[in-house]
Amino acid sequence: MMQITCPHCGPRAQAEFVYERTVDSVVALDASPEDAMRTLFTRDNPRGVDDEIWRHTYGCRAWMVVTRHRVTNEISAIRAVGPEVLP
Amino acid sequence: MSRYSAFGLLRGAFNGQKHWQPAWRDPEPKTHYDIIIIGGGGHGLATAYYLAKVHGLKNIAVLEKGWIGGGNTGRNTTIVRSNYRLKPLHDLFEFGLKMWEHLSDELNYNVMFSPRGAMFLGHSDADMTKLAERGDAMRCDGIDADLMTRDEVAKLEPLLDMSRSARFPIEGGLIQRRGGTARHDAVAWGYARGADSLGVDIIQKCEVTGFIRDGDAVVGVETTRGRINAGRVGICVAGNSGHVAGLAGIKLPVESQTLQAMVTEGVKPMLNSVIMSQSLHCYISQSDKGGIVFGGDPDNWPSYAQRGNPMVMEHAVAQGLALVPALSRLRMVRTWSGVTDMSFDGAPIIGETPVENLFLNGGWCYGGFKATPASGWTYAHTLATGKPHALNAPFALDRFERGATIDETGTGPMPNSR
Amino acid sequence: MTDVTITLLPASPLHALEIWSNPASVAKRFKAACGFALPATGCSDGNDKLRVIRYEPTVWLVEGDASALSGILWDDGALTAIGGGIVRIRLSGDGWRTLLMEGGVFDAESPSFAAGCSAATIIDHVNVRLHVVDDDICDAYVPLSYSEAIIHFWKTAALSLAL
Amino acid sequence: MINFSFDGKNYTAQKGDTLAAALLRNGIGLVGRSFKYHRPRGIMTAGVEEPNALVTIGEGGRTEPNTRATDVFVYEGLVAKSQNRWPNLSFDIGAVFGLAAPVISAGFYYKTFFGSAKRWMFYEHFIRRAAGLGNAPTETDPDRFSQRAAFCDVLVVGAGPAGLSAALEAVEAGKRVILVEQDNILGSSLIRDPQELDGAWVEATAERIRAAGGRILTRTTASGYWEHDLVTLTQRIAEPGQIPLQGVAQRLWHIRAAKVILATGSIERPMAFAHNDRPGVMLSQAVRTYVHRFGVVPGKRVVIATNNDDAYKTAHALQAAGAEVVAILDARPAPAGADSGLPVHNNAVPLSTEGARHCLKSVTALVDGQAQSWHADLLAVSGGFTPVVHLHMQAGGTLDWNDAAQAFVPAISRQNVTTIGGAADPKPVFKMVPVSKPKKSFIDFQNDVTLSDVDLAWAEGYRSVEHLKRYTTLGMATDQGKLSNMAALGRLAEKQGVAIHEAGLTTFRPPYTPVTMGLLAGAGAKDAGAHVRRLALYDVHAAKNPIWQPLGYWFRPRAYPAGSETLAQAALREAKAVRSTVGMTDVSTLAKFEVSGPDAAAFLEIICATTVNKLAVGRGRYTFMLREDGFVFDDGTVWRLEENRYLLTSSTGGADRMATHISYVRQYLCPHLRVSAVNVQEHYAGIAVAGPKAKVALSALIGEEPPRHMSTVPAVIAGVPVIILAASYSGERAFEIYVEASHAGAVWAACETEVMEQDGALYGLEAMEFLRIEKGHLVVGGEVDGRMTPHDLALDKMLNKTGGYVGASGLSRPALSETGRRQLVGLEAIDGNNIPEGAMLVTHEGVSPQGHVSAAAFRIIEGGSIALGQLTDGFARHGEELIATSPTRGQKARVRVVAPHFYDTAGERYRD
Repeated sequence: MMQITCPHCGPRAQAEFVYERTVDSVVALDASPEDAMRTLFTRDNPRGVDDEIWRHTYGCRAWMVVTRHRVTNEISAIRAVGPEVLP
Repeated sequence: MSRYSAFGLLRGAFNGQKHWQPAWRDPEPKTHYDIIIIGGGGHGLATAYYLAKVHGLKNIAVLEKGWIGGGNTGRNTTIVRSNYRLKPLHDLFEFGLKMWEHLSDELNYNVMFSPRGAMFLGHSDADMTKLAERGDAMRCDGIDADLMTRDEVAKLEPLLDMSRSARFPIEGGLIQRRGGTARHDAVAWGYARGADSLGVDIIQKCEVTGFIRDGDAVVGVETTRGRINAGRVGICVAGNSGHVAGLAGIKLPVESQTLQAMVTEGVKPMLNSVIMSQSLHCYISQSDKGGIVFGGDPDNWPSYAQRGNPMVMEHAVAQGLALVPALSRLRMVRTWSGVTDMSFDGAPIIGETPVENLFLNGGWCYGGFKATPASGWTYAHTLATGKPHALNAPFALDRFERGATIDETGTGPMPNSR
Repeated sequence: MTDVTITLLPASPLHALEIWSNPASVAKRFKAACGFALPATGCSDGNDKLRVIRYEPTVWLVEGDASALSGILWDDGALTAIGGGIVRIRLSGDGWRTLLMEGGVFDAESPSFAAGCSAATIIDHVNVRLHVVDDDICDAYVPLSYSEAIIHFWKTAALSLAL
Repeated sequence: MINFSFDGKNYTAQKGDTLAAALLRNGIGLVGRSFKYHRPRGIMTAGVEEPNALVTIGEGGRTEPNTRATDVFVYEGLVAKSQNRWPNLSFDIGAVFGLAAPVISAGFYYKTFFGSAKRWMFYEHFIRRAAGLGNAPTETDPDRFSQRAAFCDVLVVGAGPAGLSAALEAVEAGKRVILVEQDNILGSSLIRDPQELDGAWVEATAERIRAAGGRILTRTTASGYWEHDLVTLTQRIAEPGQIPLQGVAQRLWHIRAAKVILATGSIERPMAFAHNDRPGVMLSQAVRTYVHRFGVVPGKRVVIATNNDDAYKTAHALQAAGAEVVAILDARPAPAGADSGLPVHNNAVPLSTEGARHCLKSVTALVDGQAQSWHADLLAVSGGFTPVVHLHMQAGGTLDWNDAAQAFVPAISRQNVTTIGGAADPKPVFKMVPVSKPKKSFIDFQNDVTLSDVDLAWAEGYRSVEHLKRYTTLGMATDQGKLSNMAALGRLAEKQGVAIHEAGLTTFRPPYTPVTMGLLAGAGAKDAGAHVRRLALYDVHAAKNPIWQPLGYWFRPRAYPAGSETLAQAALREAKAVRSTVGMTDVSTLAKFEVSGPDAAAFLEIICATTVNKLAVGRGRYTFMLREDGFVFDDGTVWRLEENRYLLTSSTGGADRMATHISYVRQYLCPHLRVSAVNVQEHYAGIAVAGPKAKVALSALIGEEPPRHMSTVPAVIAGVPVIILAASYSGERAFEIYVEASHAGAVWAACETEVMEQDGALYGLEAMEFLRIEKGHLVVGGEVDGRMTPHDLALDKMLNKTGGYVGASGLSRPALSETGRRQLVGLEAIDGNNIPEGAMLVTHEGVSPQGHVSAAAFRIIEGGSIALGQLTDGFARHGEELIATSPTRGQKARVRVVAPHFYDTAGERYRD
């Protein structure tokens, strides 16, 4: 079980988080049908670092992008996404 | 190849079993093969075996980056069954199940296929209707499936918690009596020995690092043991499908995730069948050595780590104990994890790729072991003829962009919702 | 040393205050209307009449009389009643931190998780929002449908905390 | 004095004894039988590495099979039984397998038992019975298992001198420290060798650690090292089989540490020689432990075999305890051990042991190339030391080869972990190569793997260490290869002609020692980790004794039988009430989202595939949602409550999925929208009132004209504010009343009074199913099975023509509009049979199905079996006759394909 540093809550157990998908598989609302399906149905799926979308579902419910190595599980960066936030 | 038999073992009693030969050779790679299969797991070795046996091809190599059978073939829960709801799936797996029934004799290698019954438990009337629907779909296509009453379930597995107050009370089950388990390592070894005896070169410690292209076509592979030319190349690397296809510039509809399983210390026989559940996500059986083999959900996030996660394991065990409380004082002695290539409809991909002469067999998610013979058979057909067998035609790679997905669970493209 | 008492608090009006734009301006208007600032994530502020606990980056849990808030939101946020679905459970006694470690994953034993702190986490499969009221009082906000289960879990765990 | 029993006989133990110590104290040397050949086995070690002395402890639901006698502390009344023997331990029929050993060498299963699968199952039956060691309990475990989290700056594993010192240093530097020790007392090697440090030092150090706020957990094993420095600990609160004082038998700790220090020491290695498995052959340090810790001298005439200095301490300990050391076989050339004052033979290695009646009688060794024998009742062996690097490796660390110690030691750490003490720096030993005959030279004692098995595997090509393990089962026993790994690697290296570290290495995965399943399950063992979700109105329903039905994690009333009614009778009565007067039901579990803000409509037009923005305030409409791939995944209703405030409902089963979807779209895809989408599923309880008299009942309840169909108004019932939605799932004029859940009881009671006033009834899910099927309404999980497009479900006319919703792109894929798709149809029985739900639709017997029955019911008033189904190209097949067949239930019905609406197709019942 990894430890993920939520941009809002600090380091928390992975049990509080849910993986959604990789950043490269986000289907933009205005994507053309071809682009949308290519994005939805293909992945880099690297044996290395990828940008993933996780949600702190059982914590602050915020979404974030986690840059993680798929073999070592090293997390090199995490950034918040979503609307503007009061500090 | 020296034939395996009881007589051979008896003879060995007098010579210290010294007459046995290596089960497969350790050849140097040649410079050219007609067909190269990347991946020396059960599927790859079975493919090589059927290419040689059925299609009469002689110049075949299996390239394995580690040691054969070391991937998901050696990291599963050994369950064999064909009880799927959707026709393309149950037809493919049933074809395989029929092959399992004679595989030990076919290979002269005891794969210990034990058709002790694969049973789904139902925990409500709604579950039982869903199980009946699955069973009816199978029966109409000529595959065995029987609904079981509560009493029949209790008789088959007396240690199940049959109380009405159970969190997931058992209302009955659906059994495929011809389903069961097999000795996973033996499947790889048996196919390897069979393929080797037909002239297939099994080359271990040979990792493919790139593809050699001539225009749009693949004409060979770069490996850690040098360049090898090939007429056709078949990828068959399970959890590494995305990685190897990526070497050819292909992005796949798969995401690699970890699936872990575990086994307890051995105890005298306590479970008689393979127990699965319509509402829970665990599967339980007892190995011949007495260990209770346990599997659960995949980890639900991408990973190539071959390492499990305690929370997923603990959840699977909780589910298992809710079904079989007597497991409580047994001890988990070993865990293992496989990297599964979770496809975006939960079904495998067997067929051509956009690159000429390059073929793919992957996307088996966490259900590939049982398909080993059928996968090998259909993939061999595809590689030998360049066209899919009728059984694997529905499992083409382009089905996702076309919209012809085979979605057994109806959960859509996200593997983590499966 | 590991005593903890588990009591149900009476139902109270609870609202979700969500701010989607101009958070700094809303915060200014909030302070002017309520007399205290909108708290940072993981913190609470307020008084007996109105307490605001922040569990999410853009959402505050408003406990008590929220009538002062509707006028300050303009088109920057909304107030939604959520109290019917939440049960408030008070954990009192110095054993509450130990109790929260049972079946949990959050460091409730950390000295920095002190009075005025809040956290949302998962305990025994139930999503729970915690608010430290005092050194020996922590309130938990749990979903109504799971409240029975978590109370049972806590009462059982409380029997053997000292081991 | 503590009383315990072994195989039905009563014995006494001293306080602090392990079962192994107590058995030795009582002169019992034969404790168990091996897995494959059923060879008699004794006690070989004093720790968790014990391969032989496995017993079943406890009774009833507390029975723990395969418990190491070296890892259970005797308590009053402990019941132990030997296992894997019949009829008894000293005479075991299973020992015939030993006679067959020349035939049943490694891998023999793979080479025989051919023929049909059934034939293998026949053999397998006997193989399974012979295997498996102890018997599992058959009763439910009466005890609880706790799971607890903890956080620390430093976690120290192992409370020997190195671990204690490290813990003290950290805690005095102000760190949060947890020190764990698998033994029940601290000191580790100092318990075995108390002369090496002042005994009081251990206690004093522990006291200082505690005083500074450190936490010390004894009887606690660090069993798993996971990602990001998460370590799982298993703590025995009660001993195996013991009744726990406060109901909790064990505790699983999830420790997140900033830093982990491993002071896990090393495990002594046995040596490979013929009959090295005989009771009376024991590891040297174990002998010393029994002498010093327990005051038990396991032999009177002792031979010691060693390749290092450590075993000399054992010799001195034995002498001091009054035993005779008849020979020290030191593999090293002279002058090793020359000044010890003991009968040392250099260049001496054991060849074999001889015994009688399960006891050791003599030891034969090769001394300077000459065989020589000694009478002895104990052979203490020290083949070197294997550092316990399991956790280091589980954490992803690498190993280096330490040639002096002939052992692997930790090298690079991938996580925040360091190894100290004996585990990092094992004692030097002399390299030995087995010289005895390989056949009875055991290396994996429990699984009966000998050197000759390794040789055979090698000859047959199983040469990678992983193949070797799997082919021979080496290291797969309950001791997880703690004693066997190095011996096997050594033999493999010898065969390959390479150094050991070039031969390969197996990876260590959790757990370090086996972990009780009940402990892994924790509280989840009772409910599968899936709590039942309780309705706000649970007490109201429970008082009426309904039949409950699971729906997701919820349980909802399925029917409220009156008197002796069956489910079917009750449901039909309830459904008839709805059709003829009025019924009411609890719909609280539906997913509900309150969506507010200037961009609320725009947001909803992304979530929903239908139009929303034309909805007037106070109006609502049916809607459905698509997945990104274009398939329908949920449906519900959307209501405009105020100018900028909407209520969206969707299915119960899809509630969590929809909540995530809405959050993803809002937070990730549309962070710029001015909208708040709040999950109010539990905030509102919902009560549906349906039937021709519903309007009358509602008028009475709210004191005004109820809203017309698909309109909404706020109202007050029983003094409680509510929202009334005039929506119908049943096909009748109907209302859904949403009320803050904490006040739902009063509203329910008022509604019930009014409904009963109109001769109405409560209805449950079963009647609701009848009603909606007859009306042709969809259910998520039934008709909406995740594989159907809007067109397949005849919803395509409602699609938002301007697009922009999630899933619009997916719909454009060619296969979604090809012929041959499954399409929604109605079915009616034409032969008087009931249509079986879930049945397959076939044109005639023996052909592959073209569809299935997704839901079956009856015409509620007129009778007659009707159903909804999916049928290939079904829209064009109305009027066709098919068979709905269920072979698994032996049921079938002839059916006619019709439109999927059986009731009030014009919607007249909704009009006032």
